Amino acid sequence: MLLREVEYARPSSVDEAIRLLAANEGARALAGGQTLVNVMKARAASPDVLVDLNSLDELREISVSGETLQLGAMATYTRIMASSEVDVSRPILAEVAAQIADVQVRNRGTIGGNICSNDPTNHLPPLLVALGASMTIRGADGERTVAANEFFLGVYMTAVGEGELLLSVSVPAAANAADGFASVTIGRDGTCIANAAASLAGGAARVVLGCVDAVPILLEPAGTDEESIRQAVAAASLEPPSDVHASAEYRRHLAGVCAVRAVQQATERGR
Amino acid sequence: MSQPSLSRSIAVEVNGEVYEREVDARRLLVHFIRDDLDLTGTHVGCDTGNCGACTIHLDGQAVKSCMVLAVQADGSKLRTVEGLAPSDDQLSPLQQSFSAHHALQCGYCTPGMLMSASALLEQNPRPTEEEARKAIQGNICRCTGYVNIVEAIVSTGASA
Amino acid sequence: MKVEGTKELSASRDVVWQVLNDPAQMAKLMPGVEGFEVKDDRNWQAKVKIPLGLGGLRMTIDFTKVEERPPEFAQLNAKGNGVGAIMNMQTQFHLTEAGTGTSMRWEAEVKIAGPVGAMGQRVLQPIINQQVGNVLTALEKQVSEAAASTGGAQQGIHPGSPEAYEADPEGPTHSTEDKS
Amino acid sequence: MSTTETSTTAAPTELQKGHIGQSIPRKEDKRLVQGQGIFFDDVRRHGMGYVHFVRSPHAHAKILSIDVSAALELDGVYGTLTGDEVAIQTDPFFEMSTPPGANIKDYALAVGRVRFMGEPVAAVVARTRELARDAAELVEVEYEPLDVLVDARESVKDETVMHDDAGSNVVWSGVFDWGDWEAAKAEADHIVKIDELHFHRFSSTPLECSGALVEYEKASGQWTLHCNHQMPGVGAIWMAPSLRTGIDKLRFITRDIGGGFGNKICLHPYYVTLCLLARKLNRPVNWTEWRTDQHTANAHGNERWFHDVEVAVKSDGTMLGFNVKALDDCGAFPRYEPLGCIIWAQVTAGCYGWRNIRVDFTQVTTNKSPVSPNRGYSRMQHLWLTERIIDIVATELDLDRVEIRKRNYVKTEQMPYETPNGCVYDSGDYARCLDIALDLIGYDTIEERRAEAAARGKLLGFGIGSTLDSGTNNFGQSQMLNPELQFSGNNEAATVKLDIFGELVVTLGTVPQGQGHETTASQVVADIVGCSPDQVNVRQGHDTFFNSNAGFSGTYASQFAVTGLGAVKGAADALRAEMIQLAAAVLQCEEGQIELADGFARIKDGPAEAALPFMALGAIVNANNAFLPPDFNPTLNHRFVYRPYFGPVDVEKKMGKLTLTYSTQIHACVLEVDRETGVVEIVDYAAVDDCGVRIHPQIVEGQVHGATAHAIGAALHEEFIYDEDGQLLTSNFYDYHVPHALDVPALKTSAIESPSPFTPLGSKGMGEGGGGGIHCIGSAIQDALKPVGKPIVYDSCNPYHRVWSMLQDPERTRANVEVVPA
Repeated sequence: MLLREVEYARPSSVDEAIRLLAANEGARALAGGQTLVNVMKARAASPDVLVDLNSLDELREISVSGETLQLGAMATYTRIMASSEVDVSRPILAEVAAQIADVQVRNRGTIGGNICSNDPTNHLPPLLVALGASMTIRGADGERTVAANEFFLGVYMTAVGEGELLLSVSVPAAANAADGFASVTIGRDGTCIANAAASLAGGAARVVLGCVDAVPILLEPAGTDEESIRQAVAAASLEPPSDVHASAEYRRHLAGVCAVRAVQQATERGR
Repeated sequence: MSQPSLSRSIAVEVNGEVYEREVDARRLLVHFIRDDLDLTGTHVGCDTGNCGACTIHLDGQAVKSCMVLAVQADGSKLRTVEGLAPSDDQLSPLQQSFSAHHALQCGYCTPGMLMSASALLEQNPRPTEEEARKAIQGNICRCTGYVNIVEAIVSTGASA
Repeated sequence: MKVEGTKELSASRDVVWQVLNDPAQMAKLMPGVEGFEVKDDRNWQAKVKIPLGLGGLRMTIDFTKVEERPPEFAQLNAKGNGVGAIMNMQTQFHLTEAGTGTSMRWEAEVKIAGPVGAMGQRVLQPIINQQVGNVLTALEKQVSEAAASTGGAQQGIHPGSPEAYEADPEGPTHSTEDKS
Repeated sequence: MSTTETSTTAAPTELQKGHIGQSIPRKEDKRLVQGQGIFFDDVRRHGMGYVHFVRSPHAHAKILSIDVSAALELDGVYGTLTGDEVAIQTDPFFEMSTPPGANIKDYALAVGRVRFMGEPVAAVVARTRELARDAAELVEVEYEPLDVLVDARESVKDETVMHDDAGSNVVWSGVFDWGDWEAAKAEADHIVKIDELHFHRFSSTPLECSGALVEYEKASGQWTLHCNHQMPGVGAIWMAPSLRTGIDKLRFITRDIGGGFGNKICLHPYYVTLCLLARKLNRPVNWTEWRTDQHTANAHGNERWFHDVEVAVKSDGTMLGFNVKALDDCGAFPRYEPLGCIIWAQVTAGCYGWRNIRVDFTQVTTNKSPVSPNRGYSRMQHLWLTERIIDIVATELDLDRVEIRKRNYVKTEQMPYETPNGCVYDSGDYARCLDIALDLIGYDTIEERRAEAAARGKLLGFGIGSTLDSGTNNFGQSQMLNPELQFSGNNEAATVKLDIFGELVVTLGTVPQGQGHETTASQVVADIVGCSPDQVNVRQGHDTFFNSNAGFSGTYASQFAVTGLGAVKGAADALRAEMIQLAAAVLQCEEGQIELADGFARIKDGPAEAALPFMALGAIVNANNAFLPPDFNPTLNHRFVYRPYFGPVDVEKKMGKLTLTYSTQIHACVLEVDRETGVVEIVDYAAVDDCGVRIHPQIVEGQVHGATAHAIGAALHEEFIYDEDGQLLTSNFYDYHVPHALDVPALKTSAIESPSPFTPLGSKGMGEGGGGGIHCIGSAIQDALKPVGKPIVYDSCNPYHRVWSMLQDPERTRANVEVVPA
C-alpha cells in the first residue's frame, strides 16, 4: 500500500511527455494507474519517474475516419463503452470493455494502459490482435505504426521503447463485423483464467488466445468449423502457466473451449 | 516544462472546501484524504485495488482512491461520504434507505458502497436489480451478502 | 517452477564451456546487470536491476559453481536477495558437440519467495520465462563474440587458472540488455 | 423476499413484547452512513508513530542474525523491536494444551526461528506509514532455511519437528468414544467406508484488517489499546502475564469494528509488540495491518482431514453411527487451539439421531499461518463431515437425500434431546425447516429443470446443507482437553443506570462488529423498563473502564442474544425493581400498584398527576435523597453478570453440556455446471433459520445473508493455498476471490421461531451459520455430476478446475469410497 519514493511530472503536451520520458532513465508513463499503481504497491517493480498523461486531452479522443476507428491511448473503458463511434464501427470493443473489472476501474483505466501493461490476463491484447488493429507510437525521432501482433513482446513489455509514447490504437471499422470474444473468469466478470478473441473475414478466421503466454497467441485455422479451431489450438502446442486457478492442462483445455466459443459468437454476429 | 519532483503543492476541493497541501508524489489519494485531511470516512480494505472501500467521486466519477496518487487530484473536485448528506442532521434518501433496509452491518464497506450507488443513481435514477449489482461489483462486503444493499439502492430509485 | 530447453550455439563446445566458466562473462548475461564482483573461481556476485517493464527489480545475486565435468556438464546455484523478493535458482547445463557448434540442454528450478509472489503465478511464470530467454540470447551473443575473438580455445591457459583473470576489463560493464 | 412464520411451541417469557421482535432502524446506522464511524485507524494521537513489521519470507528457517542499524539511521525512524528484546522483556503466552503442545513457546515476535511465511521478526516505528516500510526494508535478517511442513499428514510423522521445546508436532490428541460403535457396526446392514475427506483452509477475511493504536502512560504503567480485538476478556488473560503486568493495566477500547468473524481473537502477539514499543519509545504507536499481511500472517480457519470414515447404516437408511480419524492442521502456533479439538463435540451428532460415534482426534502444527476461530469454528468442519456422510451414503445406497434426512433428523417431540455425548439440543423443527427450504427452491420441479438444463449442455443439481449454530460455549469443555485448566462456564456483563435527568445509559462487555448490539440492547431495556428505545443510550463499543465486562467478555461463538442480552435483561430487571420500589415510596402505595410505561412510573389506573417521569426518580436518587428512609439506599445503577448454568463436565467420559442453545440453519440450492469448463453457477438459493425468539428479525436475516455469502465464497473460490516451500499463493484479493455482488445470487430466506427453554428471552445465539452453504453447494455439485460417472465430492472447496477434473476422472474420486455388507 505504501509506495517507494518516486518523482512525478504532469506534462501538458504530448511532446513534453515524450521529452520527459526520454530525459529520465527509469521513467514510465502513468495513464489510468489501475495496474501500474498496484504493482508499485507490491514494491515488486518501481519506476523512478512517473509521467502523468491525464492532462493530455487530445489522447482521449475517439474518432472514425473513412474505414478506420481511432481510439486515443487515454480513452477510458467507460468512454469506449459510451462512444457512439465505437458502437457504429466496431461494437465488440465496447462489449469487451464492459467486462473489464468494475465501474470504478473502468472510469480510470485506459485502452493504452491496458495494452502497454500487457498483463497476460488482460482482455484487450488478444482482442486487438484478432481485429487486426495497429498502434501509433511517437518518439523523439517521429511517429511509427506497429501492427498489433508485433506490438506485444512480453509481460509488461511492448514495442513502446524507452522515451516513446503510445498515441492511439486504430481498428478497421466494420459495423456488423463477425467478431467474438469468450472467456472463463474467476467469479462472474472476474479476472480471466482463459480468454480468446475471433474475427472472421472472407471465410478466414483470426483466432487469438490470451492468458496462455506472455503475449497473445495468433492462430489462423484452416476453417471456422469447430474441428479446425481445435486443431489449430492443438497445433500451437501451448505451454500455459499453471496457478491456483488452473493447471497448465486445464488452461490449455479452456483455451480451446474459448477459441471455439469466440468463433461461434463471431459466426452468429456475422450472419 | 514541468520537471519531475518528489513532492508537489496541490489544491483540491473536497466536499465543497478547497484544501492546499504539500504532498509527497508517492502518497496515495486515500491516505491523503484519511491522514492529511482527517476525513476518515473513506476506508482501506485491501492492497490490490479490488475491494472498493476507498471509493470516492473524482470530478463526478466513482473511482478507487487507492489507485490514484494524491498529486493527480490537484485541481480536481472530490466528494467523499462525508459530503453525501444535505446537512448534519438530515440524511440523503439513499442513506435513509440503507438504514431502513438494514443494508449495512459493520459499516466498513458502507462509505464506498454509498459512493458507488450515488454515482449510479445520478446517471440512472431507476436502476434494476442487475444494474444495481453491476454498479457495486467493485465494492466487496463481507457482512451482508449484498442482498439488502441491492434492495436499498433499487428502492431509493423507485421512490425517487 | 521448472524451466528447461535446448539451445543450439554456433561456437565449439570448448568456447561455450569457457564462457560458462568465466564469471566475468557469465555476470554480463544477467539482464540489467549494474556491477559484479568475482570472489573466487567458484563464487561471484552480480548487482542487477531486472527490467520488469513497469519498473526495475533491484537484486543482489550470489552465484556458486556447484559441480562441473568439463567440458560437458556444469551446475550453478544462484541466490538472489532483492527488496520484497528472494530468488533461489539451480541451473544445469549439458553440452554436447553438434558439428562445429554445440547443443546445450539446460534446466532451471526457480523459486521466488516474499511479497513479489503476491503478483500471482500467472504473471510471474511468463516473466521468469522472459528473463531466462534474455539470458540465453545474451549467452548466444557472448559465445559468438568469444568464438570470433579467440578463433578457438587459447592454448595453454586453463579457464580455471588465476592468470586468466588478470587481463580482465576493469569495473562494472554496462547492461547488455538490448534495447527492445 | 422473506416470509416469516411464527410457531411458538413454548409460551413466550413474561415480557410485554413491545419493542422486542420489531426491526426498528438501527442506532448505529446514522453515524455509519455518514462516514462518522470511529474505526481504530481513525483514532489519532499527537506524535504517534506508525509501525511496520519485518516479516519472514521463509516458511521455516533459523534466524542467524538481525541488524537494525541501517533502519535506525533513516531520517524519521523512531525505533525498532526485535525477538531477543521480546524474549527478555516478556514470558511466552500460556498454552491451553497438555504436553507436548503445552511446551510450545509462543512469543510476540519470532525468537530464534521463523515458522510461517510472513511471521513478524522485527518491528520498525517511524513518523509516516511510508517511512516505516522503507525502514523495514533496511533491516537485514540472515536466515538458514529448514525443511518445510505444509501437509498435516506429513507433519504428524514428526520427521521434521517445528517446536523443539515440545519435541513433537502433535499439539493434542485424544479418542472420543460414545455409545457402542462395535455393536452398531454389527447391527448395520451396510458399512460405507470413505478413505479421505478434506476440509480446506480459508478465512472470513473481514474487510477491515486488524490493528491498534496503543498508548503507554509512564506515570501509572497504564496501557490503552484503541483496537478491534473481538474478545478482550481472553486477550487480556493472554497479554497481562506475558507483559508481567496487572490485568487492569490493559485498557481495551473498541468503537466501530469492520467485521471480525473470529479472525480478530488471536491479536495478542501483535498487541504485546505494540505495548512494548509504546513503552520503549514513550510514544503512541499505530499498527495497521494491510490485506496481504492479514492473509499471510493473521488468522486462518482450521483445515481438517478425515480418514478411514466408517458409517453403520441399515438398508432403510437408518443411520446407527460412524467412526472417523480426524487430523486438524492448526498452523505454526496453537494460540486459541487446541480448543478446536473439542468445540466440534457440541454438534457431534449434527442434526441426526445416531447414538454410536467414535472420533480419534489429532491436531498438529505446520509451517502455515496460525489458525484462529473462524465463523462456524470447528463445528462447521464437523457438520460438513456429517452432511458429506449423509450425501455419500444416500448416493451409494440409492436412497433419497430428503427422505434419509427426514428419517434421521432429531424430531421436535424428542426435544430437549440429549446427544450421545451429553449435549442437549434445546428446541427446533429440522424437518419443517427443510420443507420450507425445498419449497423456496421449487424442489417439486427439479427433474424438469434438470432436463431443460441438459438440453443447454448444463448439468443441473440440487443440494441440501443442514446445520446447527451451537451458541453460548461452556468453556468447561476445555477441561476435557486439559483437566488442570481453570476455565469453565461462560459469562457476560452489562450495566444499566437511570441518570439524573432520567436518561437510561447502558454499557456492555460485548464487542459488536456489525451485529447491532446498541439497538437490540435498547429494545430489551425499553421493554423491561417501559420506555422507547430512543430514550435508551447504549454506549458504543467496549471499554474496560466501563467496568461492565467479565472474563469471557467479547463477541464470538454466536452468543450475544443469550449472554449479552441476558446480562442487559438482568441489569434492567434489577433497575426496574428498584424504580418500582422508589416510586412506591414516593407515591406512598404498594409496589404492586406501580406500573412503568412510556417513560413514567405511575399508579396503575391512578390519576394522571400520580405519575413520576423517570427524571424525577433519577433526580431523587442523585440529588435529592434527604427524605429517603435510612434503610433504603437505591442507586438506579445496576451491573449484572449473566451466567448460564451448565453444571460440571465428565472429563473421563468426555461428556457434558458443552453449549446452551442450538439454532438451526437448513440451506438448499440449485446450481448448473458447464460440462465443458466445470464452471458452476448458482441459479436458486434458500436458507431457513430458527434461532428462537428474534429480538430484531432484520438483523437475524442479515446474519443469514452474510453467513451464506461466506459459505458460497468458500465453497467455490476462497482457499489459502501453499506451495511446497510454504509460500502462500493466494495472499491478497487478486487471487483470493471474495464473492462480489454479481457472484451472490438473490437469496431467499425464511424463518421459524422455536423459543429456547434455557435462555432469559427464549432467544438463541445465531450468526455463524455452521457453513450451511458449503455443505449444500458440495451436495448440489455431487448431484449435478451424477450422470457423468457418479463422482464423489471429497473436498469442501470445489473451484472450477476441481469440478472439471471430477468430470474427467470420476473413477479417481470413487476409489475413495466402498460399500461393504456388514
